[in-house]
Amino acid sequence: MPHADLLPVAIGNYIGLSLVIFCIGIAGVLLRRNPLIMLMSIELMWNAANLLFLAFSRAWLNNAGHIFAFLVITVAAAEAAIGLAIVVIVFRNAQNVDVDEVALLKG
Amino acid sequence: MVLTLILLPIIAGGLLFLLPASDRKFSRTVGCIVAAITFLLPAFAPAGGAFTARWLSRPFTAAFHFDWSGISLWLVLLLALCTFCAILATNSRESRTMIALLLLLEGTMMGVFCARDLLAFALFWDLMLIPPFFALVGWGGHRETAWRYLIYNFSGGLTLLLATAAFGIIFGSTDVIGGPAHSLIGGWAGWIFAGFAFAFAVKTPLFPLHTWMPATYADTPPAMVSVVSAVQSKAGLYGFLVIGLPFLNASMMEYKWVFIALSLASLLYGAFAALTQPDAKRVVAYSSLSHLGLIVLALFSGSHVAYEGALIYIVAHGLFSAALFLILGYIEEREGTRSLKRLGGLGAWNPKLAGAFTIAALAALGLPGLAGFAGELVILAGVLRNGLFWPAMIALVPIVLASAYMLRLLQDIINGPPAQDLPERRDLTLVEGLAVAPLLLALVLLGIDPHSLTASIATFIGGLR
Amino acid sequence: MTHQMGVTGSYPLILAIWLLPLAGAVIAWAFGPQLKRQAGMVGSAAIGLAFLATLASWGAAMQNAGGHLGAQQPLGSWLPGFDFGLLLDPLSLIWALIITGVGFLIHVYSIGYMWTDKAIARFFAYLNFFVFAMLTLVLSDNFAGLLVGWGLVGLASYFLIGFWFFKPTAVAAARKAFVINVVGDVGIMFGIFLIFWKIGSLSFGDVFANVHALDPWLFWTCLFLFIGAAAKSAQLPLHTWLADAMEGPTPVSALIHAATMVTAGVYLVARCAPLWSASHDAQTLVGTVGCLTALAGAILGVAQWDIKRILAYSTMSQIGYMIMGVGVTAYSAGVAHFFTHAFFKACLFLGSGIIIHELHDEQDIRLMGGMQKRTPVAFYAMGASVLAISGFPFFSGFFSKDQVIYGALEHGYTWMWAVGLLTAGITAYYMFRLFFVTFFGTYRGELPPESVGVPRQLHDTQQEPHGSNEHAPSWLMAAPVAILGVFAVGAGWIMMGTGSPWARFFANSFPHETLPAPSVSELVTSIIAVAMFLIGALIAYTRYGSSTALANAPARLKSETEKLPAILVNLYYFNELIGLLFVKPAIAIGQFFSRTIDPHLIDGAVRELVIASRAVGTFGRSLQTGLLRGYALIVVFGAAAFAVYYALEGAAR
Amino acid sequence: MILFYAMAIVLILSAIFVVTAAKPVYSVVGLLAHFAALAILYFSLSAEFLGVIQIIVYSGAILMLFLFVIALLSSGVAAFSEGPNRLPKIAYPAAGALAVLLGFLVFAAGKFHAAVPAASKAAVPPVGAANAFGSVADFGRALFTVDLLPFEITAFILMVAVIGVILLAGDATPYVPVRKRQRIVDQEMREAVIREGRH
Amino acid sequence: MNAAPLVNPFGAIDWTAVVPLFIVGGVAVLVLLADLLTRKPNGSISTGIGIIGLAAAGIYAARAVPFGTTHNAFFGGFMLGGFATVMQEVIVIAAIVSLAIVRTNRNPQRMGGTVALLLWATTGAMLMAGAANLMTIFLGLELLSLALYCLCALGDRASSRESGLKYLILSSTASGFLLFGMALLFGASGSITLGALASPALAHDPLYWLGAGLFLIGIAFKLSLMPFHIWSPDVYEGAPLPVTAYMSVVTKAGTLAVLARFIFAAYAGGSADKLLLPIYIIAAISMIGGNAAMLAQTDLKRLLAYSGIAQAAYIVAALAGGTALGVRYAIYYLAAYTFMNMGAFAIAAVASADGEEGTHLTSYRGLAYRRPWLAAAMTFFLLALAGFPPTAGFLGKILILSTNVTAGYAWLGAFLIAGTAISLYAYFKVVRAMYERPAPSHPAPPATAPAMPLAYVSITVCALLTLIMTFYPLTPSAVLPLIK
Repeated sequence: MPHADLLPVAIGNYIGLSLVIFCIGIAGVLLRRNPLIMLMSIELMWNAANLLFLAFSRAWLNNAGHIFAFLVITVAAAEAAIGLAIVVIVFRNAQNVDVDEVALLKG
Repeated sequence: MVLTLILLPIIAGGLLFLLPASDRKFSRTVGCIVAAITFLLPAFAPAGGAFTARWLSRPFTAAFHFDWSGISLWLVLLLALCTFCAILATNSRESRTMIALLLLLEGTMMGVFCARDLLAFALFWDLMLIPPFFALVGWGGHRETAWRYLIYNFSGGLTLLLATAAFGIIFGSTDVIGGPAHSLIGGWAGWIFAGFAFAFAVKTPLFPLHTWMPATYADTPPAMVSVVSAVQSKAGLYGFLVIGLPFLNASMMEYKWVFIALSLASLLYGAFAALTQPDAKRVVAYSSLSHLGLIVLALFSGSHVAYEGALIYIVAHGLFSAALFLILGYIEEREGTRSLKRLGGLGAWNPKLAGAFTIAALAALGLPGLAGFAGELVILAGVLRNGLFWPAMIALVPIVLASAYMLRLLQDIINGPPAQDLPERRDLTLVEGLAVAPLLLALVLLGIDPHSLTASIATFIGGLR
Repeated sequence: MTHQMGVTGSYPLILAIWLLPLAGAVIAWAFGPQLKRQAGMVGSAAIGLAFLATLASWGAAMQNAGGHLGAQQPLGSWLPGFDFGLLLDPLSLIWALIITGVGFLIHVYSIGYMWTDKAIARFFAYLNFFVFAMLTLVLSDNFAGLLVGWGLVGLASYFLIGFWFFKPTAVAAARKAFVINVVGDVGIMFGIFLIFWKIGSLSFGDVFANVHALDPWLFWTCLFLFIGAAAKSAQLPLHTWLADAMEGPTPVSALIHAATMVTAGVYLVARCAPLWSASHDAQTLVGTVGCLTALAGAILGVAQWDIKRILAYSTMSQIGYMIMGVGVTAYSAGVAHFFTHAFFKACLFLGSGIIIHELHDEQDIRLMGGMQKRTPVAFYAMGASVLAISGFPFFSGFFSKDQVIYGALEHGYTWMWAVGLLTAGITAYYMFRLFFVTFFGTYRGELPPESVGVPRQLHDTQQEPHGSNEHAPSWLMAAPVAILGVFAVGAGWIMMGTGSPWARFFANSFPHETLPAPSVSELVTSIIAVAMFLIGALIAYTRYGSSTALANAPARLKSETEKLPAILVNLYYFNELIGLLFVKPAIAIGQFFSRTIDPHLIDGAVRELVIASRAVGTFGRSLQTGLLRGYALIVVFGAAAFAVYYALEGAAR
Repeated sequence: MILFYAMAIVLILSAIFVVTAAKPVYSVVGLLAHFAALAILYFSLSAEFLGVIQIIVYSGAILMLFLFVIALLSSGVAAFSEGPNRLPKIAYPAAGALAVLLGFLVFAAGKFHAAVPAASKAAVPPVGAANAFGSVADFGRALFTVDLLPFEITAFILMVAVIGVILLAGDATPYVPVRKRQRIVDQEMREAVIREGRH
Repeated sequence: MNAAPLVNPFGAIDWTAVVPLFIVGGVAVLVLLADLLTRKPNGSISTGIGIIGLAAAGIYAARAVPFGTTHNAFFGGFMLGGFATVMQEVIVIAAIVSLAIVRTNRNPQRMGGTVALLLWATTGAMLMAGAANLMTIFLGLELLSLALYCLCALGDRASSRESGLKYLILSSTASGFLLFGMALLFGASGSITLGALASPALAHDPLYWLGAGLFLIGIAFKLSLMPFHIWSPDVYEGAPLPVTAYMSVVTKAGTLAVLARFIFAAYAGGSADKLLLPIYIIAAISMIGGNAAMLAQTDLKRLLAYSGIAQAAYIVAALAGGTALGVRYAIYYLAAYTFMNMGAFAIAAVASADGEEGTHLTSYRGLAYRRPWLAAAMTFFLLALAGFPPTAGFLGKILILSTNVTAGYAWLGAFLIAGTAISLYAYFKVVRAMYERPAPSHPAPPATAPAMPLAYVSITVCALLTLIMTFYPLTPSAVLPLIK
């Protein structure tokens, strides 16, 4: 494996860790009905990817992963802003902040 | 010149939509003139004049290549004649729309019959489905039928498309119709053949792909169905003739027993089913299934004599089925029903109608001296001559049945005591008579002397080997 | 002998013979409304001219240049092997003479018979068309042309049987006749295919010169050709249409269903003599069928009451003789019987037509009686014809029938000889029965029909519909009957003796065989035949003609009607059998196809496809719950599937 | 190494907390912990700049945004509670799918050890140096040369965020409560189906 | 790579390659400024500027790079030449038509921002068209998506916001997969360029396979191939009509460009047939499922959403096998799809009554009698989508089929055939509705025809091009010289 000595632990650990976090994020999207928590779960997923980028970046000694992670953070910020704005306008007057209430479009 | 044949009807048909929907006379005049032009042009210049324009150079060569010489000539003439008669016979509330659709149908089908390129062939093949579809939707809203017609035939069109693409890839060019014969062999040939054959079998139709046909023929307005049954159904047979025989001969011979079996099934199935139909148009529809099965049998027999008979019968069937449907249209228009149980005794008051009907029905049942007989005789003689003893034997049964169901049709309508609850109507008008007269005349003439037909296919057959 | 047919070159007069009737038909059809009764003149004239042209062609037909017999006129070709042409040789000449000659007389008669019918022009158009078709049949020099004529006479017969198309019984009879005849056409067609397959040409000359190329299909060819002959000539088991065909006007029955068309089968077998001579099996088959038909028809004739039906079954029986004759290769005998039969049977029909006319369309002989006085012309002419058909010595039928019966013996078919003689007796019986019941005694038409055993309903439907009571000049009908009566008496004289004109006429037409002399001589045969005639006539006389019988005729007829065996009344149940074996199954199959297979099996399968696609659509729709988490779940499911694939595939490397 | 495992435990636990927390505010707190732990891991991977950014941008900006929205939505008349669960059974299939997903992902990843070829160890700059791998300078050079275009594009992305949020927030039309609206829609659909004649 | 020498960093950057992107992005700012400066907000000005800017960018893009030469900018991050330019043109044209069918009088005060967002989305899509490394792919995708979330949610109706929310959450989740996949690909290859993925060594790396799988999930989601299509019907229905039209083409075009590049890289690396098999399978599923799902739809936008699912799958089928001709025909079909689909949407925009987006099929009943030409044009476009001649859809299908045969993916061709057969029914459902006489009891919706000259122009142009492309196959090499 590349530069095993450069990493605190074997790269497989990073992959496993990020995979677990990634799946927890998916579980959040799947199971929670609060759109804010869904958005946060998505952040978890993206961050899991970021962690992986950085780990590989270190392993390959290629800072492209850093740049990538940086851009992901930027995009995540923009996405969170827009997402929260949409959540606000959808649920501003709603009784419950609950995505199950939002089902006009179907079929 | 050949483009005139295709574009003139299409443009004229399109322009007719600019007229007010209530117009009758002007659109009929225009329609007749256009159809007459498309008839006279090839009639007076049978050598044709090719038109070629490049289309694709990759992934295979394709061109807009059209010509009407050879076998095409007969189908072109048949089409123009049937269209002319159908337009002349059109006399409904919405004549303008019907005539426009008829012209569109003619133009698109001219494209099919004149195409020398498979891709152009496939293009017009799909296109010719649309006018009947609209005729079905627009007249009395036969939705289910319209769907069935479209779905079945379009499925065929799609496999045709796939097969054309494969053919083009394998062969390198689709500009082949009418060119030197070259039988495809190898693993792909079977699939390509399957694609073409499915399309042609649906269109013809061949058992068991025929179920769209009775309903379509019954529900389509008479003028339209006369062209559809007379000419459109020949597109599949024409395809077998000009595409199958020269280019997929190996596969055709490989699967010949499948198709012979299917054609015999069609022959018997159509004949038996026609025996019991209560609806006059359905009788003719099922009889078409039976008759066209005979042509398929001829095309798969491998016998050159049978091919000659097939061309005779293609034209003959076109003529008599067009005439039958037009006449049944007249009858339905007069009496308001097509039920054989209700109709009866029309002959007493409508001798001209009865006479025309009789000739057409007799041609359909293969009366010697009319064109249908010539086709049947030559086909079966050729089939047996190629050693297909049992197929020829079985194919004789439907001939007997044909006389039974055609006479049933004929007699139940024009003979017997006049139905009391139906109104007595006038006999055929001059225009109505003129609309069927050319068809009947052609039936008699071709029945007496089909030699010009066989001469033209003889050159085609000569090119096969 | 060589089998070259026709002297090479063209003989345009045949065209005149052939086309004159067609011209008459077209004129009568096209100008019918204008011509009205004059159509009858036009039609008769056309046939008369054709007859004259035929007579004028006698020499050409008899010419024999180097084995080429008769005159020929080529007509054109469809494609190689299908070449058309006309041929006038002795065989076709004799047919053409009968067709045009007897045809002419019947045409003239018809003018009177159809005098009051509105559609008289149409009638003559059809009649002329029939003559044209029949001439096509007999003049063609090839099988394809013969088949064309074969079909066209069937058509003409169909038209004429169904002439009164508003009568449902006539319509049904016409359809039946046509369909059964198509069965025959198809048989001939298949025979033609076999010939075309093996020989590659359809002209008589080519075929007869290469008979042995047909092996081993020779018998089959003959069989299929004979199916056509049997259908057209009402041989067992395809005979059922002939009696029904009596629904047509009486002259039609005379011309088509007695004199000419129904004998086309005889013509066909005679024409194909080289084929039959080469196939012993075919001889046996055809001889047997003819013989049985002769017997069966005669027996049915015994049990009929309708005057035309009696004659119809008689026709069937007589044609059975002819077929038997040509079948056992006694060609000239069979043809001879055709020749004489044409006269006496036409005469019988026309005579009965006079009676029917006189009685305003009554056809049941139980309601006749005493017609001797009312229709003397019919009485004498029919009397002569009855004697002729029964084989009274030196009347025409005597000669020809004896020739046929003796011919069977001569060719080794002793049982046919016996049956033929028996049938001759039965013939005498039923013909005299007809004769006595019709002409003798007192008129029973005023009696209530039930009193003579006529069921009421049956009686009403069997009338010929004529318009008014206006009558044509009586000679129009009487003269042809009288002429035919004369021929019925004398036509047989040309067949007398071994070197007769008849024998010389056909000297070159048929294959010759030298046969061992049979154990029973011709003279003995004749004597037995005359004896049979006497027995039959005597029985008929005691039952119907004697004064005791005539005294209480109505009661006798009634009791006899009731005592008739059911098998005869029901015509051996042939109609029922055909219905059971063919018609009902065909209709059942047709209904099964169009009501079960089409909508449920094929369309059902397609509909299942449509339903399946819709179900896919609806399933997709049901997944679209609108709930975000549900959507996410589906995406994750997809992702999981992807992950499985890629993990396994990736790990496998 | 201990650091990694410790942080891994923190990360997983905090992630589970984020997902399972009863209230979104708790989730935010969990997420904060998650991001902090991540930042620590980033440092250990010699990505100092990213670690800092993670704290500043994520924890500082994005999570604050979440908190604002939580405050906004739960203030006023609207109760911050959840309605009826319309997919009550989703947990089982979701768990199944997740298990499959995770299981196979880990399964494949587990094969990774032997698969990747060893890269050269040469030219590894010392960690912590000004120009070292993961340093701001290293990062910046790459950002303005090789990855300049992505960097430029982020400008558009941020602009989209700004303009989009302004436009969205400016939309004052109220959202019709779902259930009431649903009835109307259902009614319309029914009528439409009747008019269509059921096809 | 970390020690890349700093020699003339801007030399390999080549700004000319991205000028079209920046024109579009810049014009968006211009639109905002113009919107700010005009006293009374007027949507026409915004759309006008937007269209002009897009046209300029389109023309520049066509002229900038000679066709056929591969132009590598930003250190392999952005590629021009090849199909990228054509994809950009398609995107620009779709954006222009989308702007042309915006109902400018509906929400004048928000029009400037909306147009700007649409232009930025276009920038993102154009970036995707040329993106050659994972980073640009991701950014292009996110720029496009973020703008679209806003655009969707900006509709007048409640359902618009819902669609925005659904789109955002699902798409972000999918982006998570994409991102994770990219991380794994990066981990496997040590590089973020797609070119590095072409290494044959990678074919044996499970990490590469896993990364490719997750990456393709993201791609499939954006292409809305089944079962990752689940978002698109709802979003298409909820979004404002012009945005739906825009999404239906631009998202697919951009994503297809990425997919094409990925496929080429994969085929260069070997074992791509197995690597991409799932994509082909879900393309096949989409051909059947998408078309079948159309049968059950009663809303035109939903119907066209499903249609788009199937159509995208056709294009994927063209790419199968990674042949050069395949890409050519994928582009041909994409262009054809653009014209027919945009034409259909333009008609929907024109036909819908004022104030209400009448996209339910019932509102099309009897259209042929109210607006015959419009109905005829709609029929034409639907026929084209169904692959009827004489339309580009017909020729496109032929070309795809022949590609499938050549590339050894005839089974995809068979699915295409089956799917098309099903689709016919659905398309003709609309046609039939238009040609049915409206029931007298159900009065026709008021035929208000707001002045939308640009929309009519679009319809005409789309129809003409759809027709002409049948007879004169517009391949890039045939068209681009015309612009120069």
